Amino acid sequence: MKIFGIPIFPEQASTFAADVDALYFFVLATCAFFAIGVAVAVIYFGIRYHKKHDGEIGARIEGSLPLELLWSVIPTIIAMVMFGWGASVFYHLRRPPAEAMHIYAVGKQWMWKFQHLEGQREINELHIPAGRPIKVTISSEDVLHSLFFPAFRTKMDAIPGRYTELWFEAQTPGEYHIFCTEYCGTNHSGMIGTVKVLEPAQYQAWLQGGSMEGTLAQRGAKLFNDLACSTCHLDTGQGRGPSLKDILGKTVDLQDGSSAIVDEGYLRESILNSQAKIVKGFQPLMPTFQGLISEENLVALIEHLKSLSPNATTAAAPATGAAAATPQPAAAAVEKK
Amino acid sequence: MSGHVSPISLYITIFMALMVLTVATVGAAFVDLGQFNFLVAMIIAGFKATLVIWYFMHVKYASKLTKLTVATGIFFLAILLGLFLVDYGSKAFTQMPPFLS
Amino acid sequence: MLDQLKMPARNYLNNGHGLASWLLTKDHKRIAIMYLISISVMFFLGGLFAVGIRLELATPAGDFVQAGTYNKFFTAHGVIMVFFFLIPSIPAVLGNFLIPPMIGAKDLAFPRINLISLYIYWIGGVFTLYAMLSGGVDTGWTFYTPYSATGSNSNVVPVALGIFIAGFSSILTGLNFIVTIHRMRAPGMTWFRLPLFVWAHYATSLVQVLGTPVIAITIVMLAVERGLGFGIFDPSRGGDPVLFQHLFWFYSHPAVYIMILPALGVQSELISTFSRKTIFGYSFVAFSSVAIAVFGFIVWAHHMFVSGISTYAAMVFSFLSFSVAIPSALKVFNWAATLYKGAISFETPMLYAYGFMGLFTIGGLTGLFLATLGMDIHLHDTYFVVAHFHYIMVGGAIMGYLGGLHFWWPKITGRMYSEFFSRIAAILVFVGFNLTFFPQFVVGYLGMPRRYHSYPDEMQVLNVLSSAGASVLGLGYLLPAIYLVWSLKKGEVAGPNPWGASGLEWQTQSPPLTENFVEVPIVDREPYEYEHVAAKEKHLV
Amino acid sequence: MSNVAAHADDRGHAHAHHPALQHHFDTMAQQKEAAVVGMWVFLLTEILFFGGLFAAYMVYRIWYFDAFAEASRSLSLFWGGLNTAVLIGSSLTMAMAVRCAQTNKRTATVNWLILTMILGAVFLGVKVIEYADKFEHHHVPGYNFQWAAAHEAPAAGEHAVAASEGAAAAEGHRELSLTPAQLQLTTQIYFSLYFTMTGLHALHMIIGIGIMLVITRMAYQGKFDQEYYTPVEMAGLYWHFVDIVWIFLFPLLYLVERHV
Ligand code: HEA
Ligand code: HEA
Ligand code: HEC
Ligand code: CUA
Ligand SMILES: [Cu+2]
Repeated sequence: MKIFGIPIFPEQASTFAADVDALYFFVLATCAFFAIGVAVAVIYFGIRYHKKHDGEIGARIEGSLPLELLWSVIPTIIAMVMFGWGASVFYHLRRPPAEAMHIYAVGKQWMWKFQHLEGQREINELHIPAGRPIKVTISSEDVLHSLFFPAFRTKMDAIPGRYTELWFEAQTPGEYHIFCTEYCGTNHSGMIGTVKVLEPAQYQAWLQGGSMEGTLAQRGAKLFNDLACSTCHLDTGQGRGPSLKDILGKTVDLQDGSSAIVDEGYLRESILNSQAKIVKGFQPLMPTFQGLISEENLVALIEHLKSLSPNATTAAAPATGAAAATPQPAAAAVEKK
Repeated sequence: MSGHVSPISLYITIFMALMVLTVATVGAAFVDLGQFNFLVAMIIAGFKATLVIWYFMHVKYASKLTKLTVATGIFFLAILLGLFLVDYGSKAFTQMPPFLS
Repeated sequence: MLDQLKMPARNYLNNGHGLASWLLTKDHKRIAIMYLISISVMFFLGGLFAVGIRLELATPAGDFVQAGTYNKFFTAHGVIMVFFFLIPSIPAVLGNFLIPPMIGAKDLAFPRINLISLYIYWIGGVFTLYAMLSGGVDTGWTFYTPYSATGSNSNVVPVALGIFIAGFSSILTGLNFIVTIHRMRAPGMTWFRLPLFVWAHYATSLVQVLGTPVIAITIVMLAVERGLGFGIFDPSRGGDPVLFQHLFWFYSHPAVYIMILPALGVQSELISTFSRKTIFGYSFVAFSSVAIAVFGFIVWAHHMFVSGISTYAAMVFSFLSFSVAIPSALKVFNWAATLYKGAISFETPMLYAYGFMGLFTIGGLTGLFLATLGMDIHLHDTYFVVAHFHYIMVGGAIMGYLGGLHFWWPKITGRMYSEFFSRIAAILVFVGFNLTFFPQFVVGYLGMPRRYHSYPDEMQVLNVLSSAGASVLGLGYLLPAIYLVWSLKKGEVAGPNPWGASGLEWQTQSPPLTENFVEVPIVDREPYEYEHVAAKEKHLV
Repeated sequence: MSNVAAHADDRGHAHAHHPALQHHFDTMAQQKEAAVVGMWVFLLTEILFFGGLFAAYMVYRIWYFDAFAEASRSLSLFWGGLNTAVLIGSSLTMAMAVRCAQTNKRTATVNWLILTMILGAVFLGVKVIEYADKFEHHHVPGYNFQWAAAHEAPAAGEHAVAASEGAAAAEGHRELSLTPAQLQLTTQIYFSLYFTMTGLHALHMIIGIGIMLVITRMAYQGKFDQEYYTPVEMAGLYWHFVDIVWIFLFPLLYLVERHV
């Protein structure tokens, strides 16, 4: 729900969403009733019984047992209704149906790794079919995390040394947030992702390896995940490596004070021999992928990186194959600073 | 105005009782009572503690307020341990750490 | 009439001069003043970190400070505000100052322990601040394991030990109050003649005495794990990280009642005084404080609904959580009823009392959302929780504290502050507060997680509102710091009872004598009787 | 409470203010009651302080019962039993010290206090012996922790006896559900708790002995009489409390499962 284009209510994308929201509106209405009731009473008394002259004192009313009973019994009853309703929703949330499809999630500082039974692995991205109950078994490799799908109204902590689980049934295809909601260290806020709810048919296609019919850039995107590039290069810029979004055509400042314009050659060099040019403000952490990535894959990767910069295609020089692997400082680097 | 002075013989008796109970705990530990070993040990320890509190610490002769304070301590300790058990007692059957199962 | 009022020649402020007469004093009133100064410093320090947080969150990208720095900000903010500001605030300042005169005693039962607890507080504060400034910690104020036991940095232990030390200050204050209230009441001051402020402090002290040792032992366990390599909470050594959460919340949930109960006590005094009417249902309000304190100990795991506790335990604790709502409801309704047929006036303290009424109610009621199981799954660790607790702690406890401070300021210093500026400040605080934290309910339900250094773009507008509100709020807090200090020299002389209040503390001079009273008063009246006061007031005018 | 003022008058007539009466109290009785209640409230916090540890102990004992049983058998019943007796004895001597203070026997008070401190020191001495033994067997949690070493691979001849005893005991064991690797992990939890609990208990005893040193000096100087002996009584309460903690620690740590 949006007001003036600002979302003020989360999307309802799972079967729980309606349940939880109904509960929410019930509690909201009850609480609003009490809050507004108290406010109105207090303001009314404030005006009606405003002190009129010095030395005036209030009437001596010590209290009233019936009233006390009334306003402790009524809230008690209401509270029990809230508890009962909340508990029943909760019970439902905690009992995955037996036929649920099974997915594993592993939390790790600072990424979510998902694994489908069919073998697909994803990082910070999860593809699921709509209209099927899905059970996610959660564990952690290091500290506490918490897997949160706001659009599905469910979350569960990831606890090292133990398995926990949650389940949901997504209904509306679309893309929704995944958040980590248990504080887990520096990049806690970078531990986010997207859950992609697909139509069942689309999901089957995706399972069959979307890369087959997928474009090069899509294959590159997959590689970007499979080679774990995405573990360091987060779009938010908070990974261990710089964000690669909209990077093409930009001028980057390097550690040694010089700078370079990003083109395909620079990208390639950065991948194959990352130590050659260290981006300012980062550690030389990135492994060299020389010999680890086949040419095809390299191309796909670069294609993917380019696709991350939709507005900058014209600025990039054409890929020059192997030649580009050698540094081109004179051509590309423009002294600045 | 000074507090109640207990006879020395009482102190000696309590001391002897405590020693006997200590021997009893150790003895009980060597008898296989299954689940009840722990219970017996705790009951004996609780009894010993009561003797110390009641006679050595003069709670028997102390004001109601002091007695209430002691009771409060035990009550909240019971809340602490009891409600821990609400979670761990119900979890133990369902979820052991995986590296143990 | 104003000319007749003079500052009393002899009072606790001029009974001894020089630093030593303060640092070595055993007078509960001077100790309270030193606490006042210390916690004010801590409040502004904690507020500064809040400014950092809100600046960062003004834009979705993490651009103002780095993620690690941001995490240290909210940790410092939480730790300072909770352990070094709010927990000592009302008890150590107003409680310390007022409990003895309210019950007709010359001092607390253990004046030396009172002074020691101030020093302990200072040591703990210096310890924590030093560790925080020399590198900081980024665990959040909750110190969850295993991150705090194995991750983060080695400042965890010194900061936690600082909290451990400060905890003993809190314990000793509570111990002192309990014994004082039991054993030092003036003749005729029966339990049911005690001001509700004293009842509230009695309940608070119970929590301090019973809860704080558990956080102390938890910190010891954390320290031996981190420092000596013991295995207690670390799962890689067979430990259970959730155990830490149980132990932590066994203290920290009751601790929220250490923060709010004294404010509830202040509220009762304000509502009664400014409607010149006895409290409606005195004994219910009095016992509800104790009930909140006791029930507060059986609900802690409502912070852990998604942390892997058993489904059964979650149900039990959710059920129990609603038990605290009933005594709280009693209080709210009784205050409202007190206003009925009162003689109400709106001096600054009453403005705060009105603000408190609304904000505490909203804060408490949103606590019910969180206690409701199905919903907490969605709301846990989102900004909804942040909004909930700021509504109670800032909107409730700080409003209560400021209301109390304005109410008793003439008693403490003997002088009045500017009524004009203080009303402006009260309104600024109310408006700024709502602007800051109301949007957080919305953004919380939308799903924005807490402790996030950056967030999705679509949530920016609500966050900008919040940041804007925080600046108004900051201004609202800055004002009192100025006009209250100003009043010390230039304020009008207040006289013993400027508000026409009924408590025993108003029957002695302001500022009081070191012994509080010229002779031990003998109480022969019920609490909150305004007939006598009004008669006197007329006489004066 | 209502006739406090009257009390003050009574006393004023009877004899002059006792030198130990502080200005904000009306009577010695009020002052003493305040101290006793204050001390008990303090002990209340101590109960909850150890309570947190007991809670942790309880949880792991449920989870890792076999490891706890196994590890607890490695403690020496002799030393543990001896210490229990010593501590109970010291409670008796402490009670006697208070009694002598009550009845205004100065030298006897001092002597009983000294005896109590000696017994406390004996207890701590035994603890040192036990701790040293743990160090030797790598039973101190941390990076050098080794569970198996103590039982399976005795380093030298002197351990042979212990080892054969261990083996004999092992035969009688009901079957353990834990592998050596799991034992290594979970016995460490036991020892972590063992050291934290006994360490904090020992720390309390050291503090107690410190307090008693001061009080013994005061008693020696004749600061107490049957009107005013509150410090002795307070020290006594504290010491008895420490004794009670041990009364629970002993079965919890030494007697988890001895019958096999
Ligand atoms: C002063 C502080 C304070 C106070 C008083 C409270 C009071 C309450 N709190 Fe709050 N709370 C916090 C401070 C406080 N809280 C903090 C700091 C956190 C977060 C900690 C962290 O994770 O960092 C938190 C988190 C928190 C959670 C965990 C959320 C989560 O992390 O998922 C829950 C869940 O149940 C909760 C519930 C409650 C309840 C039921 C009350 C009740 O006591 C409220 C009672 C009051 C009322 C109900 C209002 C008055 C009543 C009426 C007007 C009548 C109508 C009543 C009925 C119809 C029943 N709180
Ligand atoms: C008593 C407790 C207390 C108080 C008073 C406050 C006061 C404030 N808090 Fe808080 N807060 C907590 C306790 C408290 N907080 C806790 C426990 C947490 C959780 C920490 C954790 O997750 O570990 C938290 C977390 C927290 C967050 C969430 C951070 C996150 O999860 O990422 C935010 C975000 O907006 C926030 C904001 C504020 C603001 C704007 C104020 C304002 O009320 C502050 C107003 C004060 C000032 C502004 C300073 C004084 C004024 C000046 C110096 C004048 C000059 C300034 C200006 C004009 C701007 N706080
Ligand atoms: C261990 C972390 C890590 C991994 C894995 C990693 N990188 Fe990097 N990457 C970095 C860091 C750190 C930098 C910045 C320092 C530098 O230039 O070497 C960087 C820089 C880059 C740059 C230059 C960016 C700029 O702004 O100029 C590109 C392009 C790049 N990486 C692509 C990749 C690709 C493609 C992969 C996967 C095949 C990958 N990285 C895997 C850490 C990593
Ligand atoms: Cu992972 Cu937060
Ligand atoms: Cu709580």
